[in-house]
Amino acid sequence: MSLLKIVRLHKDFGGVIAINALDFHVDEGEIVSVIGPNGAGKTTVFNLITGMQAPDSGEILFEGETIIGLTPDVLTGRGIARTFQNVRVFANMTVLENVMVAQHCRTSKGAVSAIFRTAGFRREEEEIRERAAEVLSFFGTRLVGYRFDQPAFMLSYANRRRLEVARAIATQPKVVLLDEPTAGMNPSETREMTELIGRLRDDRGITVVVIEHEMKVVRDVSDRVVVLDHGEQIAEGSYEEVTSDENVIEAYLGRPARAH
Amino acid sequence: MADREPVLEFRGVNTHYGPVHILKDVDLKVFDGEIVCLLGGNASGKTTTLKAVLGMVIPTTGDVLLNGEVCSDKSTSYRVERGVTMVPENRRLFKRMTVKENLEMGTYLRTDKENLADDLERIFELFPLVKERLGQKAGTLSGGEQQMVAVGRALMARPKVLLMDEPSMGLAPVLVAQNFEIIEQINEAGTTVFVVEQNASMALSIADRGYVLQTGQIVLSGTAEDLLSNPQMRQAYLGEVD
Amino acid sequence: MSKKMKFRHLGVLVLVFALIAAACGDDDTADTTTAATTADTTADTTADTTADTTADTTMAPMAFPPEAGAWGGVLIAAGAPVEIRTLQAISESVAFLGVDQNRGTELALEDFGDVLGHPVNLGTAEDDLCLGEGGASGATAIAAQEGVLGVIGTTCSGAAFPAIPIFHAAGIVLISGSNTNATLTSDFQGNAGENWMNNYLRTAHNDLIQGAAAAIFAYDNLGLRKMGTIHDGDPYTSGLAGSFGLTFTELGGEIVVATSVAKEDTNMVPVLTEIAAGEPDGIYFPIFQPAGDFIVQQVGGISGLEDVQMYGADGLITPDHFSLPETEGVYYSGPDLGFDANAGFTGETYTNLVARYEAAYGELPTAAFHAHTYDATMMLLFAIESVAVEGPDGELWVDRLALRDFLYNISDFAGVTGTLTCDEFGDCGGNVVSVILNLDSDDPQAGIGNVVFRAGKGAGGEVVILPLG
Amino acid sequence: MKLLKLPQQRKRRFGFVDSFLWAVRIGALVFVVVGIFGIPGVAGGPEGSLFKTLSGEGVSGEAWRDLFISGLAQGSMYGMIALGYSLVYGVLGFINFAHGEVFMSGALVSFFAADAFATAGIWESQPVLALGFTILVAMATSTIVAVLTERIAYRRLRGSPRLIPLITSIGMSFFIRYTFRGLFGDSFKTYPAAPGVLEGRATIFGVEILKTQLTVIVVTAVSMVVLYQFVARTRMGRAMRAIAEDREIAALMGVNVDRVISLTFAVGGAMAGIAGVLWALLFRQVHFLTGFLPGIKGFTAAVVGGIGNMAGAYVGGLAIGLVESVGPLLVLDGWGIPAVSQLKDVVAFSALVLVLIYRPTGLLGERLSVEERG
Amino acid sequence: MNPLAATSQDSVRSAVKVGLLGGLGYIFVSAVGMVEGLGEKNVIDPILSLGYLMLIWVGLWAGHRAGAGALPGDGVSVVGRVWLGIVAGVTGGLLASAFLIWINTFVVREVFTNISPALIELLNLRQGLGTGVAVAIGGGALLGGAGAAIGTLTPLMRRALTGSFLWVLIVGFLEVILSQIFREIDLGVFLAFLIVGVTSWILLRNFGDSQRVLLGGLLAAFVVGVLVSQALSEVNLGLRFIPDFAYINRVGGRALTLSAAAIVFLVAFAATVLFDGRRRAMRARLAALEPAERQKWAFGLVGVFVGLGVFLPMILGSVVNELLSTTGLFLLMGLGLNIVIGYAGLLDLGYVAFFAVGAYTMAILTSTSTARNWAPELSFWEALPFVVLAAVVAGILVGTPVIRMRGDYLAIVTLGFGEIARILFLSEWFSGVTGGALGVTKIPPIELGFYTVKGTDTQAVLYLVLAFVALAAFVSYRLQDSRIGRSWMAMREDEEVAETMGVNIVKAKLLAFVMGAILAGVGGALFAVKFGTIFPASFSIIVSITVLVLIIVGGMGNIPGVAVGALVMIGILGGSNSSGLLREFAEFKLLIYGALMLYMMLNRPEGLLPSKRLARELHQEEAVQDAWLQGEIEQGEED
Repeated sequence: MSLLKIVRLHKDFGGVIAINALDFHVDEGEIVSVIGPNGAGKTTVFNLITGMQAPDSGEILFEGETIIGLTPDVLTGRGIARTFQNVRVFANMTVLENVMVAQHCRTSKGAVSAIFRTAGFRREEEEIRERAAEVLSFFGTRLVGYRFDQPAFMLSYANRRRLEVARAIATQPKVVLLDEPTAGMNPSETREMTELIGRLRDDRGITVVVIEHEMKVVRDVSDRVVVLDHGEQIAEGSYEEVTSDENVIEAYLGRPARAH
Repeated sequence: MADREPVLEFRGVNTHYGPVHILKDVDLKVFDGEIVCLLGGNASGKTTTLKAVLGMVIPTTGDVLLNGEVCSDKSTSYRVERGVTMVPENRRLFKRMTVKENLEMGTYLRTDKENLADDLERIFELFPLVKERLGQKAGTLSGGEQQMVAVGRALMARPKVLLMDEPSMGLAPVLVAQNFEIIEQINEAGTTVFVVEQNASMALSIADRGYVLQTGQIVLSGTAEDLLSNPQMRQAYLGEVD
Repeated sequence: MSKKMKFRHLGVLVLVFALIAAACGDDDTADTTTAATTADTTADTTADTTADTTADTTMAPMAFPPEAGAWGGVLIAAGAPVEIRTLQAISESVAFLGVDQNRGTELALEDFGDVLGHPVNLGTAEDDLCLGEGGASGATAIAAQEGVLGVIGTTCSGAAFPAIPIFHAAGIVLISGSNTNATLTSDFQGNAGENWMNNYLRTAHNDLIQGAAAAIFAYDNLGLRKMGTIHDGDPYTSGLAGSFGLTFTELGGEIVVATSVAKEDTNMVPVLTEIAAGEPDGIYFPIFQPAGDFIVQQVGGISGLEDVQMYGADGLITPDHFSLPETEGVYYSGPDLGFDANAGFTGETYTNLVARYEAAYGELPTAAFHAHTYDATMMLLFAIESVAVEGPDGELWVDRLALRDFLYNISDFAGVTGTLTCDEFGDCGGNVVSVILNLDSDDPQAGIGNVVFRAGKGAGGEVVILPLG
Repeated sequence: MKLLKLPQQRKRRFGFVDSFLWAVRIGALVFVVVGIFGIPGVAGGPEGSLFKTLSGEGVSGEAWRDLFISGLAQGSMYGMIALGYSLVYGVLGFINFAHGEVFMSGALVSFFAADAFATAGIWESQPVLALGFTILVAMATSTIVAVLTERIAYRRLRGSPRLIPLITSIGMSFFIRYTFRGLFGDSFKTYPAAPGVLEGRATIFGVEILKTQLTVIVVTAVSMVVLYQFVARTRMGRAMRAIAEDREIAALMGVNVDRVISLTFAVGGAMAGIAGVLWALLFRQVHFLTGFLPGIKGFTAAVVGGIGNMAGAYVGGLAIGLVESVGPLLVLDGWGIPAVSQLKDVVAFSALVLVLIYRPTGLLGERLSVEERG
Repeated sequence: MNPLAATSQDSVRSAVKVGLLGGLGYIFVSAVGMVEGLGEKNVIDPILSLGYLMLIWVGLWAGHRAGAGALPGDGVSVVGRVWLGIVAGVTGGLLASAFLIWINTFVVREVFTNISPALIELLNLRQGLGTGVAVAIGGGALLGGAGAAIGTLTPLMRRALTGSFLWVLIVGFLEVILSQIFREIDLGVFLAFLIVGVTSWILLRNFGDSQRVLLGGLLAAFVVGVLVSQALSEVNLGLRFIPDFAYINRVGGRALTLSAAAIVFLVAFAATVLFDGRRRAMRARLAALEPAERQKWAFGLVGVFVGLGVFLPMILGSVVNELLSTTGLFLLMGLGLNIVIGYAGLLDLGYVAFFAVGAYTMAILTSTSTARNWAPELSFWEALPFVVLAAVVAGILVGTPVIRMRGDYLAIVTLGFGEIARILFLSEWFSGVTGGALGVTKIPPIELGFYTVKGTDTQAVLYLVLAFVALAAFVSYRLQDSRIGRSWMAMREDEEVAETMGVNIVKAKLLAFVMGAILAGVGGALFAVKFGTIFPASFSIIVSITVLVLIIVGGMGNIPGVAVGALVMIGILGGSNSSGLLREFAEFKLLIYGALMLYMMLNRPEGLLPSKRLARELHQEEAVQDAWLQGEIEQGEED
């Protein structure tokens, strides 16, 4: 059964069609790349899946149930997490706090227990802290130690991207949607991130959907590639299949020589 | 080449951001008719260099020269008037204005209103699609179209030097390719282009010469061919593992 | 004593230092300031004497000072001033009321002169802000100062509520020239008001009188049968409009619309239209400036209200308002101001007082209550003088309870506002209300003096109509 | 169908907030409709203001007309003030709370000009000249105050978190207000009555209108059209819009950002200055607190119309003016609520809340600056 | 030799500029009426009135700025700097003279009401225009020079000099309060203070490591202190000779005598010079401690301060107590608004509505006035749960419609709600319940069982208010550092992202509104009891703004910051509806308010006592620079 299934999804913005009769699915344990020209509706698909926008018609099924109309926080609770194209970490919160917040829907203690600092509350705080530290250690030494208490705005660009991924993982998702995780990274950082995406699935069993422009990354991580153009799916298949598809070359890749 | 006057020149430019020394003794020259690229990773000082060209950052020491004139502490508009303009990263059109108004914004400082129609024609020649979209709000255009308008807007200023900030950043391969084609076209039409880019292989494929910036210093420079074959370059910036 | 001597020596030493400091400043500054005020001489003497006499009191062996009453007493050293204070609304939009009253107090001080050879000190004027908060904090600040015998204030009844108990706890009497809220004293039927305390008195009238008298005039004299009323959300205007309505209805009239504006309102068309819908014969609007100005200015433009009789109240009895052409033909109820010929305690006539007011402050009185406050101050000073016991060395002893009792028993006290007699709940004012008619906006003073109706309090608390003049 | 769709509103499962908002929407609608028409046939229930008018006991037809027109006049001035908020918000992305004081400054200072004209008799003999000059004085004062405000306080705060300029503008508002109080005193300045030519009523399309109100409506409408043309057509106007969208890129086009932002404040100030004189013409009393409430209403109007949107400011101003003039009698009176005029601000602010619940970006939609888009 | 020769033209030019500004300052304080308005209040008798002080201040400031404005490269000497100060002073004096000549020649009072004959007299020193001009220029030069000279002193001397001068002013200014304190202080409190102070000093020195001993000892000392203070509360300490000596009583107000002023100055000066080194050493030693060690010390010190603080209201006298309890009420609101804005980032400008709801609920349920016989006459404690309930309902009613509104929309809508609430409380419509314009009177005092807290009993009210403030601060602290606090913070940073991280925005926002409403509501309830009467006028929009201002001036997001803000803006300056310590400035309060807000926002936007987070946020650039310098950012550029 598909973990995530999108059926005839449609969305327009004031007459401009963003997503048109889109069908695609993601199976459990897959890494799926979504590629397509700018403005093809890739990020919109993410927004629709995470409940940040509502589709005009169509259906999104997660673990076989419709999730249309659910709010993002509920969906996070169900196990969908994401990162953002333009890095949206909580800049004025510390690295650790960023990741601690992400466990909000996995924890439950309310105002009263917080005020009285009940035993349950203290235990839960301890757990949150430990889990946050654990998730951050996923990136080796890059985000640990003294960085825990550093505000996120002091991180370098690449580290902010990493923190965003860590934050997504900390929600304990079943599927994580990564929006251009390597944008703006240099070749070595890109390599590192590529490897990490693989480990997300292999070590943690998280299904991954990734939007990417860097074809090298797409090649290295994807089990399957979905190509969108003008809100429609124009091709789907393995990297090789897709990159040799005429439509894809026409709409996205351009002259083959350009795509490494 | 030495006898030619550079249209854009940095002479020992140092910039500081508070106590932080960003650009360190940067020297570079861009001659008329060239495509020159400035390569560097994140936070290498590329953006600061651009800001220094445009007068958004004033060098603490050293000079920025435009057409041989020292412009180090001149305002942005002064420099724009003297023929520098930029196509910003991510296009950044005025989305609520029409395409036409966007193009007109490019002529903000020009006084030779009589030539505007010709210039507009020139843009249409370059990008026939733009003509069709003239009355449309810029925000409604597709990514590729927006890129054309952004370049068109810059060209309307009749720049001597066109600065391109990260023309490949976050773009689909086909758009990246289109972008670099446009750059070549513009250059062929006589405009000097200064490309600031992280994607070294792409940039060097069209450039005449290149500089490599690393933590505020020029560490390599030379013709595109030289740079492409430089082993250090290949490893650090072209992403080749071996 | 030796300790004090030590201080003296030190004092001399540092005086040298201070003089050098002063010399560094401008010589002129120092000279002129001292020369211009007579304070320096008093200051010097008090500096020498205060410490001594205080020391004396603690060891005083015999009859002077006498034993203090339940509220304690105040010993005033020879030459030291008698301390009284003011607590009025002197900032923001109601400043014109409070400042006017403070001027009344200052003029009274001038007229009364020294109390048994002691000057009278007003200290820092406190601000009641026309709010409970201001009343409380001002009262606290005053009560904290030593030897304050009485306070003139407050401007607003709202400020008086929390202030009265504070003064009560300190044994200080509070006399207001402009509080009119009925619950502060009594209902005239022998029942104490809810907020009455026995340290409170006033020379202003009681709302019950004005509202009732104004209604009687409207019904009987003007022959109005259907009235609209407007207040502005202020407790004073709201209470007045309310008591007007009550009497007017009792008389057989009808309040067709009882409505209100906000103090900041400028566009009065909606409120006037609302009233016009009730087709009234007249509109009673006992509010303040500028809202009152806007109402008279805009009423002419409202269809249905062309012939309506406008009728304001004391908040608008100002030269400013009366100089608006639109106020011609408008009636105003208010405390009786027909006291031009009245002579106060010191024989000063009101006419003369106004002239001095204008000379001193560069403008005509900005409100009506300076006269009441003048009388209130006079009453207080007279009472202090009457109950004070003089000591052997020029000291004064004032028993607070005696002072209170004296004030509560004042009768037939000649004031510029008329003859004052305090009742058992502290209402001292003549409680004479008049209605005036403005006829000529070019001569606002004449308008203010044009009394067409007078009424006062009868023996049983009822309203009795008084002869004009 | 399309119209019913709420822009940018996410379609969600019907949660607490949705039920609440729908309850408010429906409740408000019922309240308004019943207030206007009453419940026919139900004796003792709300009568309905319209029904009352028809049965001859409520507000007369003429009175409705007067209310409507005075609301329009009041609203025109709100619109003029709203414009200053909207322009600044569009360009700098913060609420300039001191704008109410800019309005006040013009009204207050121009009093001295008007007073001088009145004393010299020019006010009556040359009303157009005198009025024109008075307006010029007001415009100049307000413009100077607005530009100085920007120069002294706001310029240094560009790019700081939004709360900072907001608080600064509140501080500025206090400072200007009490400086003016200190300089010119706290008495009410009574403007000379409108010159003879503006007395009484004129008839336009068969409707009688007080000439002063007509003047206000016409002058504001003309000013708005002129300003709109300026912003839409001229190079400077384009620069203003460009800065509103993306300050950095505008600078890149050679726009002198500082100068254009000053110009924006100047334009907003000038409009407020005109509004100040018109205000004085209608109400004739100005003092240092005059700016406070109109300032808040102006801002409300800007939001109701769609902040950052020039036409929206004007429309919002008219809407707020009308609602607070007509609303209390039209809706509340029908319910038999006493002293409805007292509640006109309640009606105005409730209208604001309702507009934002129905249309979260205001009547004509917002136009936000680059910071907003985040 | 021309001492200016060594200075560059730029320095001179900037000195002239500063001088002109100073001149404008002279004109400003004169024309807005400060000089005359404050002219009567003497601080030091007879040489210094507040009015002149304003002018002196302007001159010193200009000189100081001009001196400090000398370019570092100039190598300007002391003499050079003083000369620059004099240049500025003379320039300012010339401008001031022009003003003087103008107002002496023309009668401008018709327009500028505060340029009265009395002011002209004051400025001319009652000697005619010539003297006025001479003094303006001469005094300008003198003050300018002095101001610049102060700038050339060593920091210690400068601090000592200005500090001592400030002390003289403070002592002169606080005549009423200080007199009352000295007059009324009783032996019991004095001893209690002594006992707690000395005991805690000994404890901290010797048993700093053992929290248990420390706590036990402090508690014991505290209990003994309370017993002693109660036992000896009737015995006056007999310090009244101090105010009798220090102040001179003259018609127009009491002022500091010259000799007392000199003593205060000398003592303060000596104290600064003598103890400055020690204080610094202490601070350095504290800073050098291990974090755990420092925490212990901090713990101990907090204990001491609390212990001493408990006795403070017994000493401070009614005026300060009254001010502090008003401050406390605003602080309660501030803490609530701090949750709403500081933590959750919801810009609420109608916050006073909740305060009003609390006050009215308490008033209506408890009032014994006959005007409302229909209402129950509950006690404070019985009514308090209803106050909380009403606040919760109000929080939800206001919170829900605005859940989906962004920053400034939220601001105007909440502002609207605030006005709606006030007008409804005022309206005829609801006057049956709320009393309309006539308010609610006769709200009874609070029965504690063993004591009745009357509104007039400032000391008891203060204790009560402080207890509630402590509770509110405690709740705030606990919430801030919890899952909920973090979710608020995340929401403040980026609402959308917070939602995708699993934060339920609706719940989080409503909770913030409700918590804020409860704190304000309880504040309102105390307000009602304290004054015994309430009127709608107390709940105007300006209160909302005052609270907003105090948390921002104090330091948003930081509880001690909010407290400092409340102290400065309410306690010292006085709020919109209350007078502060500086009562003499009442007329210019809001002008000063405005100026202070401008100054703060332009120069110290993070507030007086900022939270680390906010300070970081506002000084991000500097933080990033530091990070770069420390190699924290790998390749480190700001882009």
